Amino acid sequence: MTELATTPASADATASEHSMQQAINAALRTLLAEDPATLVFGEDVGRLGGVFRVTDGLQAEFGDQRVFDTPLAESGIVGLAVGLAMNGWRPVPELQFDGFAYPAVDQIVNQVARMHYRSRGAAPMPITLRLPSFGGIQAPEHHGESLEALFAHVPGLKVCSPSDPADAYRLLLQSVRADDPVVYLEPKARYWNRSPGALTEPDLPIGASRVVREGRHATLVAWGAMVHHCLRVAEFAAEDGVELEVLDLRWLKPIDTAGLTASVRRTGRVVVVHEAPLTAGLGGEIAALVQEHAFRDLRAPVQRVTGFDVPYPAGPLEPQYLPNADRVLLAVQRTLEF
Amino acid sequence: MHAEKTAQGIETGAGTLAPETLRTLYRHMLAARMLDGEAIALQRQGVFPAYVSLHGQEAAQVGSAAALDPEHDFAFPTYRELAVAVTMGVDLVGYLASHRALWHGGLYDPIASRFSCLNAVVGGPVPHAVGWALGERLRGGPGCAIAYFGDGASSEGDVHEAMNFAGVFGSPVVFFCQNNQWALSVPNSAQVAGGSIAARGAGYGMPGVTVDGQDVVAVFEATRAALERARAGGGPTVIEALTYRVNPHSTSDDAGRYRDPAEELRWRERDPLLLMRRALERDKHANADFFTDVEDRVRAECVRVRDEVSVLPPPDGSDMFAHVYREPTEELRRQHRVWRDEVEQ
Amino acid sequence: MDRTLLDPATGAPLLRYTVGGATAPSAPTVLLVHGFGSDFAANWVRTGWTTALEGTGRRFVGVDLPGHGRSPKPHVPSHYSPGSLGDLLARVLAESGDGPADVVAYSMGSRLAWQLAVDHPASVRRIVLGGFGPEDAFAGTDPDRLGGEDAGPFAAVFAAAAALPGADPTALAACAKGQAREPYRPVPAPADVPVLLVAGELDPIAAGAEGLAADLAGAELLRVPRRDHRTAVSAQSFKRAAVAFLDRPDRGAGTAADYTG
Amino acid sequence: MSETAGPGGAERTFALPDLGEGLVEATVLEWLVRAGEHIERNQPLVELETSKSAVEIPSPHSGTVARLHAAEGEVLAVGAALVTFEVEASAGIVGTVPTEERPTRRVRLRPPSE
Repeated sequence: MTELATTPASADATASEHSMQQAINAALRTLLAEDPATLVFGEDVGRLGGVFRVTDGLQAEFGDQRVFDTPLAESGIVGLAVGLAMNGWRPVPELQFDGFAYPAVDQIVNQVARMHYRSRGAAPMPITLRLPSFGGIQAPEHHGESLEALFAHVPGLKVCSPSDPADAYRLLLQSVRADDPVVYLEPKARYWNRSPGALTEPDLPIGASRVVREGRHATLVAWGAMVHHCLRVAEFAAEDGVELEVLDLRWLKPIDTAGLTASVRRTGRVVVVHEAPLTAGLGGEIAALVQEHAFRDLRAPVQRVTGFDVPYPAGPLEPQYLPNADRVLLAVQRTLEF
Repeated sequence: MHAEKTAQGIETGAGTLAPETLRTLYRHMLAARMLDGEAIALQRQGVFPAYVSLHGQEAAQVGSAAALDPEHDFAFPTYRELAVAVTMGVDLVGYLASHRALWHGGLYDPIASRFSCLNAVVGGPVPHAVGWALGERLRGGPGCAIAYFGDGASSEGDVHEAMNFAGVFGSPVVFFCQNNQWALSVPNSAQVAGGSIAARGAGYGMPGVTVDGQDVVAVFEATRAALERARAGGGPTVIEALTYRVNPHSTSDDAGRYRDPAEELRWRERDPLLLMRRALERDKHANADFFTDVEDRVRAECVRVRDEVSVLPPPDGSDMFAHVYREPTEELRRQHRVWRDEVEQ
Repeated sequence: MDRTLLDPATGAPLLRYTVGGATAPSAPTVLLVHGFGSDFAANWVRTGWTTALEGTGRRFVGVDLPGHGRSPKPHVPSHYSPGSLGDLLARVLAESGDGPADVVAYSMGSRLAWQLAVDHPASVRRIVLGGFGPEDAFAGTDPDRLGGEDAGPFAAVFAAAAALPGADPTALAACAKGQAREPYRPVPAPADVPVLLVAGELDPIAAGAEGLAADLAGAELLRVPRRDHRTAVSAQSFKRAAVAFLDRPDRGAGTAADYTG
Repeated sequence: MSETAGPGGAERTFALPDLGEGLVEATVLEWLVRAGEHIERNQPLVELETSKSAVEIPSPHSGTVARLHAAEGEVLAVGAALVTFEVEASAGIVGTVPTEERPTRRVRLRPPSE
């Protein structure tokens, strides 16, 4: 039978509006096109185009040697990436869901993060592990988790999470082109939202945060889907005459201490907002960095608004687990009243 | 009580290998045996904090490694593959530096040596071999990968995932299991369901070969056949070499707590070096002069390696920071400065 | 499923064909015969015919005629005579199905379907002849000078077919010669085989189809508006007319049904 | 295929594919669907005439036909827009697409006195 060739679904990098799903797809297309050593693989990423369709059309365009399905085994997928990297390839594996990264933690922590160190630099590990992450889509158990603190704690890894389509494009280009392993956390809840902004080359160094809304009364620090949430909260605050700055951290390792400090100098108050549970979450790390580097600029203790120390709950309870607008506003009020 | 698994055959066969090759295999086995002895001594002298002996497994390691194409193939060891390192010409001072605890992965270049870093996560490197082999095939290169693991590691999920991946992808890889009968203190009977690791190949769509791991020629032939098959596009093979860990698991282990010394004695009867020496003499491939000469040369080399590894300087503390990233983070640079200011003397 | 018809004497492949569509044992079979210079995929798959036939619960058998598509390409004109190609088609039907089959054919394929129905009436139930008329397509053509200038009206058809990727111009020339040696004759007509003629309104190759339909007992004719010899193939009205024609019960079908219970 | 903004779902525009054989253009013979019609993937979409043959193009999507970009008889270059579909937004295999509702609030802030 003759199969009709169709042009794969893709985002046109020059178009003015994209979803994050399209932007990441476009970034992978750019990366596959620019470097023949780049390989995209994982469960269902080939014919299906990934469970979130992020790899849609890539196999049709680049062939099943460069974009391929693997058996269902996360540790094997990451182990495969290590061997491919040792043979000169630039692997971009996808683990289907955050909760299924746990079976691969041994390979990620014991092998990916350490092979460069163990080999004294002889074996580079230019692996970018794409991980659909966080909650907000009422998914089943293990399909919504926040692993940033776990991975940020591991020497040898770098960790980032984009908050909007254009930045997702830039961050992925930067992650894959880097010669170190990067865990790239894709906020599932933001896959489908479109926003304007051409897809352009990275303009900030690895580790740089960015101020996505300026304000003078307090800084909200967030990443991933929480950035959009904090922008909404900032609109509420503005109705009350409170001007909140929103800092999109982008990189969770390394953390942009200079960017944090600069924002605290402007506002004197910090509220960290993350989905992950409170205890030993990155909010604690950020609070520590702020008090170490900007103690005298602080007008109030750093506040943390996070998920609770419970497993991510099932769908109907998710809105009560994730930081809502009122909890962030209350934390802001505490800093204003201190 | 477990049933001890012993490979059949009393003497090693000479097969079709040239006498010169047979003598080389013997020399590698002897070098590994003598260096192993030196390493055990170094541990007792306080130079190595610990050491894992490969005594008894020389034929399995040398026979498999000698079958590799040194230009194109790549080996993924665990931590007991000294004889593989000897055969592949790895810098042995750099290799033993790992056991001197100077650097976990050793101080040799794993990429240039085509012998990956020592790895203490047993089973962990096995998927690396599959990835390397897949990468080689994608590139159209001629190389094959060989993954070393033991009967204990065969229980690890990674080994099963790796075999399944290799079966699915048809990757040019040899899964080389040294079944030395004991996973630390646990015998095969309590470790390997079904009793055969080679038999697992069938479930992953690849041939499984059991070979007498004390017979260096048999191991060489089996590995060469698997590599030829892989190189020709025939996909992976699992080889189970039946051998024996004559010594305890490590210099910190007490095998007397879990196994009968008589078993060790029985296996010493099947010492791979003894078998090979007898075969060389039987077939008149080597005379007394050869054995005297090769022992002298190997001993001199072992002494050189022993002496050099003993006096290697400890690594600079800066090295802790040097290799974490290719592009170090600002925070790590800061911590490096803290180390310089507050720790370095 | 791709199959190969072999020469029973030598075991050499004669032509390749595809069996597809509905898999139910009761599914009626349609033999698809393509035109000169085309093949099964171009004539029937890419034009939507196989999908349409499968959608009506039919099984199809699509041949690549010798000299075309995936089939062997002999350079000897005698291999391409309508009689011998008709015999091959009968053998394909015998090998791939049980009982008489319907035939949908186009252009030169229609000429062969006619021959098949005349020579092997037991193999054929109903035939649909597309892009076909009683005029000799090779009239005025010198088959020995196909590549040259002033070779006649068929030369342009030949040139277009020979230029397609994968075409073997020598085999196609042999095919044209083999066909031209036995010009089409409306007599004898297939006995007891209902015929539907379909042609584009703008198809000169099907000139005279009206007269042919009038002369044939029980024949029907559809002219597809605004289509020519090339574009009529994919027309929906062609497909609909063919399916409706093939859907009609056999004369005597009731009796057959009575026999089989 | 390209995607553009669309309320409740995505619009996908299907461009004239390269039908092989070095095709650079094709003529629309007949549309087999109409705007507003819901069609299934692989349902016949359009008949095209190329320099070599007539072909029937099956639909690459299930969805509603939003717009046909060429009239019958019109000649289109490969890559030119052929038809735009409205396809339902896909959430992948699990989870929902979060609604873009404005969040609610109860807490009111008191600005700092400066």
